[in-house]
Amino acid sequence: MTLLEFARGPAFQASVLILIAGVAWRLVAIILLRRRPQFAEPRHGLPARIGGGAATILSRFVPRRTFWPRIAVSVVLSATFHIGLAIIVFGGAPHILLIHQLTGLTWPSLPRGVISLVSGVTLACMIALLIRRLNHPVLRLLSTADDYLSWLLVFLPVLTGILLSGETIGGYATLLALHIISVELMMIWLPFGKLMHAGLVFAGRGLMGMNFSRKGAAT
Amino acid sequence: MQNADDKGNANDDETLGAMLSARGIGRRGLLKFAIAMASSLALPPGVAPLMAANLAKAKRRSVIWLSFQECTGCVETLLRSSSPTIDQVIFDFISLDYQEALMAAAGTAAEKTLHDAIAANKGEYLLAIDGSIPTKDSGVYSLTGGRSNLAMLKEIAADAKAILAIGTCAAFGGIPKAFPNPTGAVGVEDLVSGKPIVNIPGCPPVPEVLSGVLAYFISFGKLPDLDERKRPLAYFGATIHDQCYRRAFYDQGKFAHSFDDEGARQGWCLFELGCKGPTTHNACASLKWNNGTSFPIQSGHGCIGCSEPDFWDAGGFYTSLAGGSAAGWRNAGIAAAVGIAGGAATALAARNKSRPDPEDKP
Amino acid sequence: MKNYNFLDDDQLVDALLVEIAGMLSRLIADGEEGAIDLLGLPLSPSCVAELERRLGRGEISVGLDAIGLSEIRETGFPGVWWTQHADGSGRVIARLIEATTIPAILRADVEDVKRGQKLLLASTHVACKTSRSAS
Amino acid sequence: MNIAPTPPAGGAIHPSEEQVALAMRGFLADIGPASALALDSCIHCGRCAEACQFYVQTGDPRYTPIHKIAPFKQAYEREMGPFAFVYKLLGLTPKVSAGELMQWQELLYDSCNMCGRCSLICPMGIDIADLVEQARHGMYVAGMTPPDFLGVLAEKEKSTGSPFGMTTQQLQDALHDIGAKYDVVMHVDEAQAEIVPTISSIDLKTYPSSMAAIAKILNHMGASWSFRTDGFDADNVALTAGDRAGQRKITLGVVRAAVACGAKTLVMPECGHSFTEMRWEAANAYGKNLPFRIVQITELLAEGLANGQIRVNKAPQNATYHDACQLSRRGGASAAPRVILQSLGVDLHEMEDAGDANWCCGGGGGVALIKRAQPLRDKAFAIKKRQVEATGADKVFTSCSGCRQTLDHGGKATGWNKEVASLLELVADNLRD
Repeated sequence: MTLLEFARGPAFQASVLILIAGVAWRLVAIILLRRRPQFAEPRHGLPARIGGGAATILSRFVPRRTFWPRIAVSVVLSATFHIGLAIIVFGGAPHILLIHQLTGLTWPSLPRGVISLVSGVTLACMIALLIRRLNHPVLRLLSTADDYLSWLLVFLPVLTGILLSGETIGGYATLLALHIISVELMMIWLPFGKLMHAGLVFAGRGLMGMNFSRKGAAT
Repeated sequence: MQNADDKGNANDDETLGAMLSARGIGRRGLLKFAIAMASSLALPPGVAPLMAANLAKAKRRSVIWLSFQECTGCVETLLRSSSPTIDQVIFDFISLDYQEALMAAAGTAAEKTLHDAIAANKGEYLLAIDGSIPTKDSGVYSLTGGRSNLAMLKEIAADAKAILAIGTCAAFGGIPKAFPNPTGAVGVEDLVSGKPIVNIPGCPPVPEVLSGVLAYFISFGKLPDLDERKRPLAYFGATIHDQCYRRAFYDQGKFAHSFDDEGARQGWCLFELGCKGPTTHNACASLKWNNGTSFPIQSGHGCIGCSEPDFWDAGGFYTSLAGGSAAGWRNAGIAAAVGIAGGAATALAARNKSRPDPEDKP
Repeated sequence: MKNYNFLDDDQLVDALLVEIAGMLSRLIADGEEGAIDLLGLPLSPSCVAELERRLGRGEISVGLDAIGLSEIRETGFPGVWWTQHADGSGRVIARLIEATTIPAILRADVEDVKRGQKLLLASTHVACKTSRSAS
Repeated sequence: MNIAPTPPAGGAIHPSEEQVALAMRGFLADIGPASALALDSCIHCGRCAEACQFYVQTGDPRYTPIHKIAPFKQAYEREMGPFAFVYKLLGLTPKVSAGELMQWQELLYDSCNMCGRCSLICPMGIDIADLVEQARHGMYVAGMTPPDFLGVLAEKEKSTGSPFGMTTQQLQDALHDIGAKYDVVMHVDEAQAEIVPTISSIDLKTYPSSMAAIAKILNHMGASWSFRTDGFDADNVALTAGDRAGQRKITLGVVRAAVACGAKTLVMPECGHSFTEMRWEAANAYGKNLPFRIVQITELLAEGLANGQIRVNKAPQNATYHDACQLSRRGGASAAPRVILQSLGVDLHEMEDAGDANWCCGGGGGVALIKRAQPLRDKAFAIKKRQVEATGADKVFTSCSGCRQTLDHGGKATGWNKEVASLLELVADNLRD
């Protein structure tokens, strides 16, 4: 079995299963914690609260104007990096192909030049974010091993993806295998660390939006 | 090839230069051959005169060709070149002393030829092999004259100057080795050690590669530079993808999505249709087939990666390289159930730690 | 090799012409001959045609018939030769640009000359019909 | 759950192992899906620091809001997280130490107004202010509240029903004295009343005029109303201290008193936290829906102005309005004060970030009751001062006595001459008959 076969076969299957089990575990372990009933008369009805939750999911993508001057660097870097990742994952031809083969869904891909450019920008943003994390006093205080591991596990797929598309070092098969394995490592870690925020962000914002809408508070 | 055989061993002491002159091929022809071979082997053009001079001084080289667990496709391919091509000149340089499919002799006469050739050229002959070698049950699945391929290889390889493993079966085991590999087939390099081996994989291999390797070996007395899989770098150094004339479409993200869509008609990249070009090392895209006429991608089909180890088991021919095999709904369901059960157990344990009542009661 | 798609024909041809000029300067300085194997380069047919056009034709054009036909001709630039070899089936097996005062393949080889001389002498002493058997 | 009967209000002493264990249990006591989700989704982006007045003013990274709950989060990750048992097994989540608890006392109390500005900036939607409140509960049960007013007041409130230990008789007397002094008819402990206003001890002690103002307005409206001395305490210092039992006791006292007189509307005074507590937690403490509604005084005023029950003269003046975090951002009552100011013809010069994104005065969340926190509080106050000055207004209105007091004190400390006034009193002073 070659490295590529391993990456595409057992490793892929194992990482998908770990991802599914881990995500289910984490979500259920949170959802089933003790809840207390709320008896206070809400300011708004349920439809408005659901609307508030949905609105918060969207509105928190862009911070309030008053916060911008102090967090612009953080917002621009992380937004660029996240949008870049989304473009690469959902716009790159090989990725669409994989999704197509797994789910039957497909859509047009972006030109390779665009993906290459976006990959470069994404990589640069990630490096800048790491440097920031290593230097900013607040981030240094907050950062844990999870932060650095998660960074690495996202960085590696981007890096190997760039090397793969340029075929700069090593053969296509080796780079492809490394790229796939790096993604699989990320999938395996996702349920256990901060990468889980990819899903929790929507739950967290939605729940806050609903709770705050209940109180009529600012979201 | 028959020519080479017809001539027998009469001219064995003669140099190749003299022999060719006698046949009306002068030194200009030899130099031209050397130029073509240097080009094919990706050697600098300046090497050609030296190569021609070496060839002129060289003696014909005895070649013993053994066919093991194979389909004769490799031999067919080498014979199918239209005459007279430059590649066939190479057969004037060798003395093909044993080749079961081509030789007139049969039975004990053939056996005798083989033993005579081995005895006469001990340590100097080239051993060419096509087909894989069954190893299961002492190699009983392929026999010649009652002897297993395994035993023959061991014996004949011992006195060879170098070994040419021709075709994917001889090089890597090929289709016989594909799952479930009932005969325990393997390639030559899995059984022979301590001898120079050159693999010329392909199902079938590109004929020009064999010509180039032979010309190099006869000119310089050694094998050309090889990659980590013992393949001549000059022919296997780049992937099909790297040399493909459709590469520009890949770079632009223009892909055929099916064999009859607009992209396919426009000749766009076949990556999505399962082309294995990016992972396949071979010279098809540059040398092409049938005297440079075409190659699979040019005729609209993706590369199937036939020159790579285990190509038969490396996913479907029409499965894109980007694809992976999903875990299946059943396994996914089990994983989700495990996760839900574990998560629920954790949550229930955690509930005991939170306050059951809003009041801080003892 | 990887990025050839990003160069257009003009850029490639210019690059080759600069390389040829470099070979000529070495030829002038110390008599060093040079050659470019065009088949070894990933050039499109249109690019080859453009290169051929830019080089032009010079004073000499020679046909060679040995294991197929070959054409050796000087380009519009003295010392730069366009050499194209085909095999018996007409397929091009080598295409070179050579920087040399005269391509080596045009010179008669000593061994060939020796053989020719024998044949020549033979042809003076015997009848025409028997002289042909030597070939 | 065994809670220390009377936690030492001091807490300056190094906490014992038993206290640490109590804190751990206290931290976990209220964690439900929402808190777990919040704790699980933090990505350590550090943006909350940039919303916090204490970090912005000092640049000290320890004042990063999410860092202030570190021991609380650690307790969760060690004991309750989805994979807590694995981390515990691998020794990746150590116990919270006594020393850490000591260190975090300052972070959880002195340097957090629970103003919720960080909750507004968090890209993950984490309500950090709410987590701080839960973390304070753990500190309280371990007897780790600051050795200061906050702890002392909370204790007194729990045992007597008022932070200042006021008896029913004393309160009745005080209310009647105020009625006499300001010439207002006072309704106290009447058997039936539709509207029941609650009382903030700050008002009682520092701004008695505001009690007169509310009486005057309710009389003007012709309402059936009454103070109830058997359940009046709107402060709920217990809430800010983290005392769940005390918080519940105070809250239920107010609810039962209102139920007893058949109230339809319970009015919360000019106070921030008390509104949050009563509006959203009283029903939960009561265990079912309340038979009356709860409004903050500005909401009642805006409502009365709108339906004509309250009629006012114009009082043109040049002023700005300071939002109480708990009423505007956290309480959803940003609009009412502005309606009132408009009705009175006040020329309102809004501060930068007014409304939802306002900055705390610096005293919220009980910080005003911690003496040693004053230097820090003053730094937060500097923002407010700068913002008020930038508006060019002569006067600052607010509808929270806590804010009013902090602004008064801050103004005095820094020789600031801006007048800080109550919105309630403004209305009371300009009623038109």
